[in-house]
Amino acid sequence: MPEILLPIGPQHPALKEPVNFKIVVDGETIVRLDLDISYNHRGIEKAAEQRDFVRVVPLLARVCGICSHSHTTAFVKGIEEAMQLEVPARAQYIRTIVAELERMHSHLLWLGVAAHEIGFNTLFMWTWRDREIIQDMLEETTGNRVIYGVNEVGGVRCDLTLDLIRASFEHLQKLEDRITQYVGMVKNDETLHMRFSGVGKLSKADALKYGTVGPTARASGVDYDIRKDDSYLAYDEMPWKVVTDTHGDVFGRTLVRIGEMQESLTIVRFCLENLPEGPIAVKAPKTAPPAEVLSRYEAPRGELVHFIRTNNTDRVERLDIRTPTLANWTAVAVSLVNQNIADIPVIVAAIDPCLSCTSRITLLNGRNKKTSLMTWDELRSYSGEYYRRKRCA
Amino acid sequence: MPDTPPGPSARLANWARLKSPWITIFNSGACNACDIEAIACLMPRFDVERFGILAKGSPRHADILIVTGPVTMKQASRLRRIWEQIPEPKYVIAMGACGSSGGVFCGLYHVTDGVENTIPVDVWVAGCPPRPDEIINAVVACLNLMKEDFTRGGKAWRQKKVEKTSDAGGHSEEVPA
Amino acid sequence: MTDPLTLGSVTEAMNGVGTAEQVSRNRIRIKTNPGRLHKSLLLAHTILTCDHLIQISAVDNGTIFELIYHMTGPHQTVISIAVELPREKPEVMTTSGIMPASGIYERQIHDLMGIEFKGHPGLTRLILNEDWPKNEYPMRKDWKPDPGTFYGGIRGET
Amino acid sequence: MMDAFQLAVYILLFPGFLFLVLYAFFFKFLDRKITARMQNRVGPPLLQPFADFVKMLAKEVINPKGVDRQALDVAPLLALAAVMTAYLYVPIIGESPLAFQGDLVVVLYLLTLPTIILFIIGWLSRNVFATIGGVRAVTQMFIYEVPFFLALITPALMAGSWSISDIIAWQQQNTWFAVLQPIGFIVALIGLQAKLERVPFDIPEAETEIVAGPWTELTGRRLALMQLSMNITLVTGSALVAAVFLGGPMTPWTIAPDWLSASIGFLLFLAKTFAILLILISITVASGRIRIDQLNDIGWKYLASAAFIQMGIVIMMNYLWVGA
Repeated sequence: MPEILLPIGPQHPALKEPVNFKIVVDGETIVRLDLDISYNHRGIEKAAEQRDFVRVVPLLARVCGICSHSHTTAFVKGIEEAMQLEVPARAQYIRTIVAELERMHSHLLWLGVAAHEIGFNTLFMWTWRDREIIQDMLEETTGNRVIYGVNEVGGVRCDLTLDLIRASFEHLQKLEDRITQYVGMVKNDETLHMRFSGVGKLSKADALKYGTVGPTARASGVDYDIRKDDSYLAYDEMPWKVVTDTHGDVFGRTLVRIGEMQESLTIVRFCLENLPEGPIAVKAPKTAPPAEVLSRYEAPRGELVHFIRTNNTDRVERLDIRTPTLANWTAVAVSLVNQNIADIPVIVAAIDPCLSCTSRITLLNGRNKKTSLMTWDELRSYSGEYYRRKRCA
Repeated sequence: MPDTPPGPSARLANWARLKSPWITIFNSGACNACDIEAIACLMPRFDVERFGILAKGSPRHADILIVTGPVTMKQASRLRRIWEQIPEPKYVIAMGACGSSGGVFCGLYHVTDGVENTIPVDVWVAGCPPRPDEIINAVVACLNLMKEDFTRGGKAWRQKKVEKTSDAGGHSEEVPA
Repeated sequence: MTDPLTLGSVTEAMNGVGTAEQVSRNRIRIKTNPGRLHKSLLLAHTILTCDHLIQISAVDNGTIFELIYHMTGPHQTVISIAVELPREKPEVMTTSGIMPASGIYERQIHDLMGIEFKGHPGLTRLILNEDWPKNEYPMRKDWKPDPGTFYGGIRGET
Repeated sequence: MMDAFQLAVYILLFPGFLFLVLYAFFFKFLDRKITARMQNRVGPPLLQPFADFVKMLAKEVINPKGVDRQALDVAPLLALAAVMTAYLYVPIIGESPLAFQGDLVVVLYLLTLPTIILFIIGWLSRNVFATIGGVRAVTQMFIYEVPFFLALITPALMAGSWSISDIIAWQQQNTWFAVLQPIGFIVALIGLQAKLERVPFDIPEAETEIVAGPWTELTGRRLALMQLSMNITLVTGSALVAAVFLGGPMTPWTIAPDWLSASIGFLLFLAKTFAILLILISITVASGRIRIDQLNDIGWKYLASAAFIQMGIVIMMNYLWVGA
């Protein structure tokens, strides 16, 4: 079979960011590839420079709907550091609870998506069913299912009442039973093993070299976890451990994520049991003194970095966001070469973005092993012409 | 459309159309929140398959296009193409604040502010993100529109809005009934 | 996790290449110039065992461009190596040769800020759409969208 | 035998095409409903597959650039005709009026046609995903078809006839082939699953990899007819496996009036096809999709050798027991 250019993306049946892979395949094997991740660029960093701190927080919640708490926490953490603001302990605990709930919901979502990528729809349905437990907890606490808007500069917006805490324990118990069930499922299911083991392997040296973060790095044995290394919120006040694995493949990443869900359960329980009394927010000044802060945060997908520079005004001079997906991208590109196209979704999903698959405009020029691609202009004129013709016919 | 009342076969086709709306979800630069809520509709808690709604990967198989996100400049042409790929009769739901107007991203340098600047929209859903209940409600509203369109013989009766946007710089592609 | 680095050890390692200052509890900022960037990165990588490139931040403060390479390692102290580039000719040697992870950040900065990374193997468009005009960099402070220019979307509209 | 009128009723109404199409819709409904229930969902209403079919018939047909319209129009019809014809040879309420020596081979041959037509559609669609899906469909066919054939032909060896009716008659006298040849039965079920392109063998239409494979460019009535023919393949395949391994519609003892025997046979047919559908659904629900190279491994290493072993055992049994 000649080499075929297979564009994957930017639209996908499952979900998440539109991404485009221009993949050259020979038969079913990937020869080389190029990534295009620009579909979602909205210009948030520019907008963040033009809005004041109060308005930037909700904007950043919408960088990504799945880790909205991560982005806002990373930002308010950085601004509070620049303002040298002491945040009440209760606020830190509530932020931690929401952060860990978000991590669990994101990992469950990921497990479902990974199962969906290999066509295992039952697991997909079940994990998303159990995700609803977390969504209920979040909705009871914060009033929204997905973008919670808990954070503000100086603290949090909503408090936990005793009733809520009591209800949360019941939810957590249910969730723990289900997660234990998934641990068994992942470890014992034959098809999961066949599709995940040995796929997208990344050695520890490579994981460091390509700058991977989060579960991807931890599955390769790199024990970097910002919650331990550069502790923030309330993480240094409770017992928990960093989950690592040595498989280095998609299966290892699955195990790491499942282990992290169990750790998150412990953290949330601890926080709910030891929630300190006191106010939930302090009044923040309008402006921030000149400072340069690198705010690191362990988002569900890995290390999230907000580089913030303030300049005595009520706006940031520069906000540079480095998302975990961008850091993991290079490793994906490297580990995809020489793999089977059937493994693309699994490998790419394993770092937890989602790729998409419906761009359907390519022409293949089979004979001389040359690939050709219609440019968008050609395409546009073609489609216009085509629809004119069709309407006449 | 003829003035005579629709025959039994047309009525059967319309009944079937109302009973089996297949959707395609297109992320035109959204923050994923709308997407995961739309996917959550397919899941056991909400399970839209009981209304015959199926999510399809190929736009060729879809009846309703759900567009999330403020339509980034790069996605605009793709969105138009996906929309062109859907066979008639097709309906578009603009989902969330971003899909309706651009939301928090309104006016940024890389977005085109809302779905209706690119393709004609039939139903708008408010919320950031809308709850799954509201998404189901939007699909039901879309089905009601289909029914209404069927009795009135096409989409022309509510085309005013599309023409207005086309005057204001929106595209003027008329949707054949 | 090993012991955090101290300002003294960093100054010693960076001897003559750049000046170090402690900016926060576990972050040390090193100021250097474009010519010594490579050397300082290599020193950080080898002597200070920084094996993880966190981010390359690009800042435009209105008069000058600043590139800040944030690195860390098992000691979990962030080493930020900062260089300043003139606005007229923002050029620097690529670091993707010594740190493959930096390739994608450099592409992003090239797209948004217009900083040229010499020797980069594939400095192509990453973030902006394909219709975006050349030589327009939205993250520069003085950039304003020009109503007459076509930036993207569907041609002939908006 | 029947007269012409009876034959026409048999072919066109009951248990022929009309019943077949309705039963295929009902079967699809059962399939989706039970899957949904197993996934903790409510599932679609009863008329859902019918509504889907009518809706697709009424939708616009889009011809991608450069495709051969006529070929794309004809291909689904060919697939439909092939599987409908195959169905007529499978006994439903007693011996099929069209039965002849060797109809088993004809049915098996006709059942492979939808896959080949999917490949052709994929190739004609001028779309990478469809092309790759088509190539995958054909690759998969080469893998599962051999064990599937072997598994279904082995009962014929034992019964000493290539006619499905004779095989059923043999089972009526002795016992089910599912009991005598358990390995063959399992291989046949897995082969059927692969033929129907259901999880874990939905490689040709893997949604997350290649959108919908050969189906990607199908629209309107083409999609409707192609899906209908896949549903009918589900019915025909289940009926065939039920006939060859589970004794088909024949009761183990003879019942006096013909109409009673036929009705009971019909009920048996429904029950047995339903049982096979249940097995297929359980496999689907409890597994993920495997890769084509893994299928290759499984198909040739395990399925084919299992089918060969079964055949060897049967030849030995024939020699020692039946032949004696």
